[in-house]
Amino acid sequence: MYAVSKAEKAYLLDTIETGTRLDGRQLFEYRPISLQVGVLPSASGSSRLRLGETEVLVGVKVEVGDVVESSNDNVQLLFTVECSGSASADFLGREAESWSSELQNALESAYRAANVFDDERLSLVPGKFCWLFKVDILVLDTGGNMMDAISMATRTALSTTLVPRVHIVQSEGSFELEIDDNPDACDTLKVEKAPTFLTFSLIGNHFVLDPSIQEETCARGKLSVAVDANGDICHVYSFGLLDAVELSRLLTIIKKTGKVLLNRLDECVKNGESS
Amino acid sequence: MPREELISPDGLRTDGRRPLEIRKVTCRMGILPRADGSCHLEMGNTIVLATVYGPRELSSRQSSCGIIRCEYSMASFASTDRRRGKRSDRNSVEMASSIKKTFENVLLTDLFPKSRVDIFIQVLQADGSERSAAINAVTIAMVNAGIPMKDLIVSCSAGYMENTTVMDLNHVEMITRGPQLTLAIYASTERMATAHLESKASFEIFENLIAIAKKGCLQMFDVMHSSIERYSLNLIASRDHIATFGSRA
Amino acid sequence: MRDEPLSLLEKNFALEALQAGIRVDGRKIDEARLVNFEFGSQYGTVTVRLGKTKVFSSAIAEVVEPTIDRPAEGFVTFSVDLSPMASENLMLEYLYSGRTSSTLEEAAEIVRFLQQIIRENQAIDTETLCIVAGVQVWAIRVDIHVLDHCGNVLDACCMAAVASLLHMRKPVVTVVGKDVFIHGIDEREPVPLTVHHLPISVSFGIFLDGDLIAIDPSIQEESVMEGTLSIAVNAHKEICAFRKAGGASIETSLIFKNASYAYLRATEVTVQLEKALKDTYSRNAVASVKPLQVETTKKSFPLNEQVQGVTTVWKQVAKQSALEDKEKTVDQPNITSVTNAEMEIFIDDSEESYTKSDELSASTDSDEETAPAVIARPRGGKGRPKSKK
Amino acid sequence: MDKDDDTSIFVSPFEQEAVVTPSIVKSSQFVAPGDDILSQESVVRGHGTMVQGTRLTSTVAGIVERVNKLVAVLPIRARYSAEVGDVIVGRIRDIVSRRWKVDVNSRQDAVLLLSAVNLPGGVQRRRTYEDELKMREFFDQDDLISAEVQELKQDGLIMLHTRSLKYGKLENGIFISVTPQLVKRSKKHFHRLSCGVHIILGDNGYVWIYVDDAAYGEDEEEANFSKRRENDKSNLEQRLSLIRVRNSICILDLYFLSIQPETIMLIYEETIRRNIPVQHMLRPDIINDIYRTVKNTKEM
Amino acid sequence: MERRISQRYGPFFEPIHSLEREYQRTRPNNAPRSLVLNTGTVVDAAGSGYVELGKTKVIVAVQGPRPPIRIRGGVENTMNGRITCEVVKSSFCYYSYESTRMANVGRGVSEEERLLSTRLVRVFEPIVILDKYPKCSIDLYVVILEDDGSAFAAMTLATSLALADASIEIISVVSSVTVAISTKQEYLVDPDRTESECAVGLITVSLPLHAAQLCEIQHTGKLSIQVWLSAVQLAVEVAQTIGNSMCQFLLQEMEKNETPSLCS
Repeated sequence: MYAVSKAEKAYLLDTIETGTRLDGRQLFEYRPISLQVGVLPSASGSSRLRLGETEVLVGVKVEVGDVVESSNDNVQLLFTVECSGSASADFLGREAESWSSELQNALESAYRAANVFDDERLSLVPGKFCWLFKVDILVLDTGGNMMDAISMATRTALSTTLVPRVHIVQSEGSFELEIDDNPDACDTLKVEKAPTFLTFSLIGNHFVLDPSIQEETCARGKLSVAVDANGDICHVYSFGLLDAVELSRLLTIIKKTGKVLLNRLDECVKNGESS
Repeated sequence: MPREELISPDGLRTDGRRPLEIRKVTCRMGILPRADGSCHLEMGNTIVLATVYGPRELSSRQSSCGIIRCEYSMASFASTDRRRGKRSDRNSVEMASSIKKTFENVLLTDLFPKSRVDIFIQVLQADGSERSAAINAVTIAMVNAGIPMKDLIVSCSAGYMENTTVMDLNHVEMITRGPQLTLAIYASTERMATAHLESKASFEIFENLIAIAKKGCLQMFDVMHSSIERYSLNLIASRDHIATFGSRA
Repeated sequence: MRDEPLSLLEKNFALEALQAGIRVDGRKIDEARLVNFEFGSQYGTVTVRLGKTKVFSSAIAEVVEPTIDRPAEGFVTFSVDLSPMASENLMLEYLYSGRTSSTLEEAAEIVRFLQQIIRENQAIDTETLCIVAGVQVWAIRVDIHVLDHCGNVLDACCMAAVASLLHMRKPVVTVVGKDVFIHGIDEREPVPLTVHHLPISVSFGIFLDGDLIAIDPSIQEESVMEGTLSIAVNAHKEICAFRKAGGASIETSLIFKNASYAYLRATEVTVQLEKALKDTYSRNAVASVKPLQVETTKKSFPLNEQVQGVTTVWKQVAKQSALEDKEKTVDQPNITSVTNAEMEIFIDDSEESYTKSDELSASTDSDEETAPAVIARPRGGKGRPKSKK
Repeated sequence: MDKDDDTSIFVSPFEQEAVVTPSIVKSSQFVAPGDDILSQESVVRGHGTMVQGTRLTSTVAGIVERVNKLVAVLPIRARYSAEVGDVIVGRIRDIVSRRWKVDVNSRQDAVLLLSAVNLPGGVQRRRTYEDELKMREFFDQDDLISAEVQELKQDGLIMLHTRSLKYGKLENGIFISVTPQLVKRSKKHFHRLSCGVHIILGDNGYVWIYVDDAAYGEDEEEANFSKRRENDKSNLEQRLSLIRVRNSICILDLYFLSIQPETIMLIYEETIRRNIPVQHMLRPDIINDIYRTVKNTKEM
Repeated sequence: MERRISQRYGPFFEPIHSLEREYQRTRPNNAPRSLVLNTGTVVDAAGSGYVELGKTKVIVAVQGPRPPIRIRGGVENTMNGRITCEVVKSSFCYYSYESTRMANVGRGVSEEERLLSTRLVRVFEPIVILDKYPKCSIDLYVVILEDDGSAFAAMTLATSLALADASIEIISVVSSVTVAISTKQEYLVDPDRTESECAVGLITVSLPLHAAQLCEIQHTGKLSIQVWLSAVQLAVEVAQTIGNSMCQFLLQEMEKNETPSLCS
C-alpha cells in the first residue's frame, strides 16, 4: 500500500488549491509518455508504454475463431489484464483481482461501444468465422492512472497489429480458410475509432488529470471517461461526490485533450515506424 | 514426423549459429526504478524480466537468516501458442522453487536476518532456454539490488542433436526432445549450482553436455560480467563526476 | 516417523557422523537403504518401502480424448499427495518456518520429475495406448500417496510409479468398424503396458558445502543437508534425468562418480523390482486357485498400515460381494487381480443383475443397429461388452 | 486548439539506455560478486567481502576501498545500511507496544521507542501509561519523521531517537525517495538552499523538502491553514520553487548524480537559466539536455 | 479471468430487432416503473431495505457498525470506519437464454457481482459519515432477487433505506436512476431489461438528495457530449423525484414506529 502522511496530504491539497501539482504539472496535464511499438516479435502487434511511473506492456495475437452464438461481428476482442508479480507485490490477492477485472470491464465496454472494427475488410464468413483479437495487457509497474496507460497502450498495440490476408474457399457448403503465408500480405488495423480513457482524480475540490499514485491515494473520487477522436463519449465511470456543474466543464476539456492525446500517440507511432 | 534438419551440412544451426555459440545477450539493469533491482535480459528472442525487492521487513516471523521468495510466470503472449502460464501452475511452481533454491545458497542470507528477498520473474517472450535466461536475469537483478552474494551464478543450456552437441538452445531445438541440459554454475569456482537434464542420455553424452554447457556458462559470464561492469562504471563515473564538481563549486 | 523436529545437537551429531564416514543409522556414505516392493492384490497397486519411508501408488487406466497435437498417443499423468499425514512433524516444521507452501512445492517438483523420467523419456510406449486415433486413447493415471515421510521421498515415489506401471494391466480392446469394445476381465486377460525401460531415480544429499555427497539421505540427514542431487538411470546405462535444484555447489567432476554409483544402485533396484514382480505373479497364480482370501488379508495388516488398510479392506469387501453373485455363473480366471477399471464394471453389472449369458442375448436388441458407436467408459460401467449381431 | 494544449501532452519514444561515456575510474578497482580482490596478506576484511578458501572475494558490485589494512567493497546501489549517528527520514509503519516501527529504506524496519522521543512538558519526564495511549497523537501511522540512529543491535536492528528539537514530525513539504548511495554521509543534513527552500537529506535516501514553519509561527493548526490559504498568491512562488527542487532531485537520482545541496542548485539554476517551466522538467528530452549541459560545464 | 466478452461484441447495443418490434413501452418515457419500498424486511439485520422497480427486486441488509470480522493481512490504518459489501444475484434472476449460461449453481462470486459490490461501496463511502465509526465495519449484504433492468439503481435505493433503517449516520439519502437512450434517440427513464439491451447508451446516476452533487455515474455506449449531458440532466431530475418519495416513505415509517411508544 502506498503510504501518505497527513502532513503530505495537507500540503498536496494546498498546492492543488493554487493550481499546481507536486510534480509541477498543471491540473489538466499528463505526465510524459514514452512509447515503443513492436517490442514483441512473436506477437501480431505489441506496445510498451510508460506514463510517469506506470508501465504496461501489451501484446495482441490475431486468430481466426468460430462465431459464438448468433452474431454478425467480424471481430471478437478478448482483453486480459494481468499484473506482473513485480507490480502486484504491493497488492493483496483479491484486491488485485477485482482491480484488474474492473480495468478489463471498462476497456471492453468502451471498445464495444465505439464499435472499433466495423470494417468491411475484416469480414470473414459472417455467422461462421470471425477474427479473434486477443489483447493481453501486462502491468509492469503501478504508478497511478492505470486505466489511461492501459487504454493508450492497447490502442497503439492494435494500431500496429498486422492481420494476415485470408482467402475463403467455399466447397460443398462448408467454408475453408486459407491464410496467406506471405508475411507481406498483411493489413494493418485501422483504429481511428478506438477510444482512449481520460481519468481525473477528485482531490479536495479539484479534479486533476492523470493522477499519480500519491494523488490517487489522497483522492476522494474519480472520473474516468473514454472518448474517441470525434469527442464522443464511449464509457463513463465516476464515483465520489462531484458537482454536476463541474461535469460539463470537464467534458469540454476531455474532448479537447482527448483529441490531442490521440493525435500525439498516432504521430509517435508513425515517427517510430518511419525511422 | 520428418523434421527439417537442425544442423546444416556446413555445421550451422537453424538460426545460423555455430554449435558452440551462444545467442546475442543484451541486458539492461535498473529499468524499474521502484524495485530494488531489476534486469531486462534478452538472449536471442527469449526475453525475461527479473525484479528483486529487498531485503525488506519480514512481517511477524522469526528467522535466523533471510528468507527468499520467488515467483515465476510466463506472459500470455510469450509463446507462439497463446497459453496462460499462471503463477500457480505446476511448471511455474517447480521453476520458481528451483530458482529459489539456487539463490538461497549463493546469497549471504545470514547478513540480513529477519528480512526477506522477493524475486519476480516474468517471461515476456519464450524462445528456448527460459530457465537459463531466468537464472541469469535474477543474478543480474541481485547485483543491481546490491544484495551480497558469494559469486555470480551463470547459466546456459546444452543439447545433443544429430550427433552434435550445441549450446544455448532455441525453441526449435528445445522441442526436439533430445538430451538437453540446463546448467548453472558459480562463475569463479565453476562449481555446479543447478542442473536439469531432460530426456535420457548416455553417460558419454551427459559428460559431453556438461562440458559444453559449462563452456556456454563461461561465455555467458563474460557477457554478463562486462555489462555489469559497464553499467556500474557508468554509475560510478556519473556520481563521482558531479560530486567533484560540486565540491569545487 | 520421528517425534520431534531435530535439535541443533542432533543436527550437529548427524553432520559430525557424516564427516567421520558413518551415518546416523549405521550406513556407510555410499550405502542406500533397503528397498521393498509389495504389490497389491489389484493390478497397478504397489507399496514401496525405502527404509522407513513408505509410499503407496496405484495406476488406473481411463479412456479419454487425445490431445490435438498427438492424436495417436495416450498419456500418463501423475499426482503426488504429500499430505501432512505423511509426517505430522514435517507439517509442524513447515508451519514454524512459515513455509506452508513448501509441501506444494515439493509435490510439484516430484510430479515434474516423474513426468520427465517417464513421460519425456518414453519409458512407456504411449503409442500403444491409442485406441482409435484422434478419438479415444488410454490415459494412465498414477496416484502416489506418501504414507510415511522418512527421507528421500522422491526416490520412493519414482520407484513406486515405475513399479505401478510395470504391474498394471490395461483391458484388452477390440475395434470393429466404428465400435470400440472394452473386454471385461472375464473375457480376455488384460495386457501389461509396453515398458521400454525402467528409469530408477537415485538421490544424493549434499553436505558440508558441497564437499560430501551421501546417497539416499534419511529424514534426519535431510534436515542438515544443503541440497539434493537426483539422477535417474536405467539398466541400459542411460541417464534419464539429472536434477540438482540449487543448494550448495559441487564440483562437476564429482557428478560422474555419483552417476556411476547411481547406475549400480539402479541395477540393484531393477533386479529387486523384477524379482518382486515375479514373486507376485507366482503368488497370484496360487491365489487364483483359492479365490477368497479376504480374511487372511485383513489379518495381515500391521497396525501402522491402518490408513491403507481401511481402504483396501473396503475394496476387498466390495469385491467379495460382487464376486459372490458372480461366482456361480462366471468362470473367474484371475480374481485377485482385477484392475480398478474392470472392477467397477463388474460391480455395475452385478447391480443390474446381468449375467454374461444375459448380456450376450440382450445384445441382439433391435435398436442396436441405429445406436451410435458405443463409447467406452470403463469407469462408468457403461462399457460392458456388446457384440455385434 | 490553442498552443498551451498542444504542449500539455508529451509523447516520445522510449529512451535508449542513457549512454554515459565512462570516464576512467582511477586508482580504484571494480569488482563484481565472486571476483577476486587483489590484496597483500594480512588485510582486515570489511563489508562486501568474504574469504573463500584462500581467496578474498567481493560479494557486491562496486569499487574496492582500502583504508590501511581494511578492505571493503561498497555496493553501487543497495538498501540503506545504517551507522550510528546517521540522520534519517523515516515513515511510521506501525505502532506496537511502546514503540514505533519506522520504514527507513533498510532491510528491516527501524524501531523508535517511546522512551527515545521528547515528550511535551519536560525532557526527562517518566513515560506514563497515558503517554502510551497517546502514541498515535505524537506520530501516527504513515507520518514522516526525522530522527537519528542511536544504536545498532547485534542482529542489525536499528534503534532511533528524536531527542533533539531538530528531529520530529515532518510537515509542510514534499517527500521524495532516492538511491541512498547518492547521499554522501556528511555532518550536515538540514540545509537551507539558496532559493529559500529547506531540505533534509536523510542518509537513508529519503529526502524531505519543506518550507520553514517558523514563517508561520506556532499558531493553532487551523489558523495556520486559513492563514496559508490567504497567502496563496505569495505562496505559489514558494511552492513552485519547492517543486523545482523536488524535480531537480528527481533528475539527479535518474542520472545517478551525487545529491548534495550544490548539485541540486546546479540543476535548479540551469533550469531557471533556460527558462524551463517547472512542469516540463521531467520530460525525457529536457532532462537529457540539462544533463548534457551540466556535464559539459565541468569539462570547460 | 479470461472471458469472452465478445459474444455480442460490436453490436452489443445493436437493436435486437425482433424484441424491439414486439416491445411497446406502456408508460411515458420519463416515468419510472412502479416503485415499492419497504424496510425491516430482514429481522436479524441492524437495518434492511427492500425495493421493487417494476419486476426488479432487491433486498439489502446492513450489519453493523461492528468490529471488522477479518482484516486482511498487512498493516492497515483502521482508524476510519469502512464499508464492506457482498452482492449475490439469485440464481433464478437471470432471464431466458442467459440463465443457462450464467446461473451455474454453486459458483463462487462472479465477476459481475464483485464489480457491483465495489461500485456500491464507492457510492456510499462519501455518504456514510465514517469518522463517526472508527475501527468499525459496516457490512452490506445485497441480494438481487430478480433483475429486469436498472438493478444497480434499485440496489442503491435499497441500501439507502437499509442504512436509514439501521440509523447509521449518513449525510443524505441517496437516490439513483438509470436512463437508456434508445435507437430513436429517446430518453427512456428506468428501462427494463429489453430496453436496456436495445439501448445505444445506458446511464446510471446516483446522487445524494440534499446536496447538489453526484455520487456515481456509470455510462456505457457511445454518445455525443450534448446528448449525454442532457441525459444526465434528466436522470438527476427523475432521481430527485424518486428520492423525495423515498424520504416521504421513511418519514411515514418513522411515525408508524413511534406511535406505539407514544401510546405506552
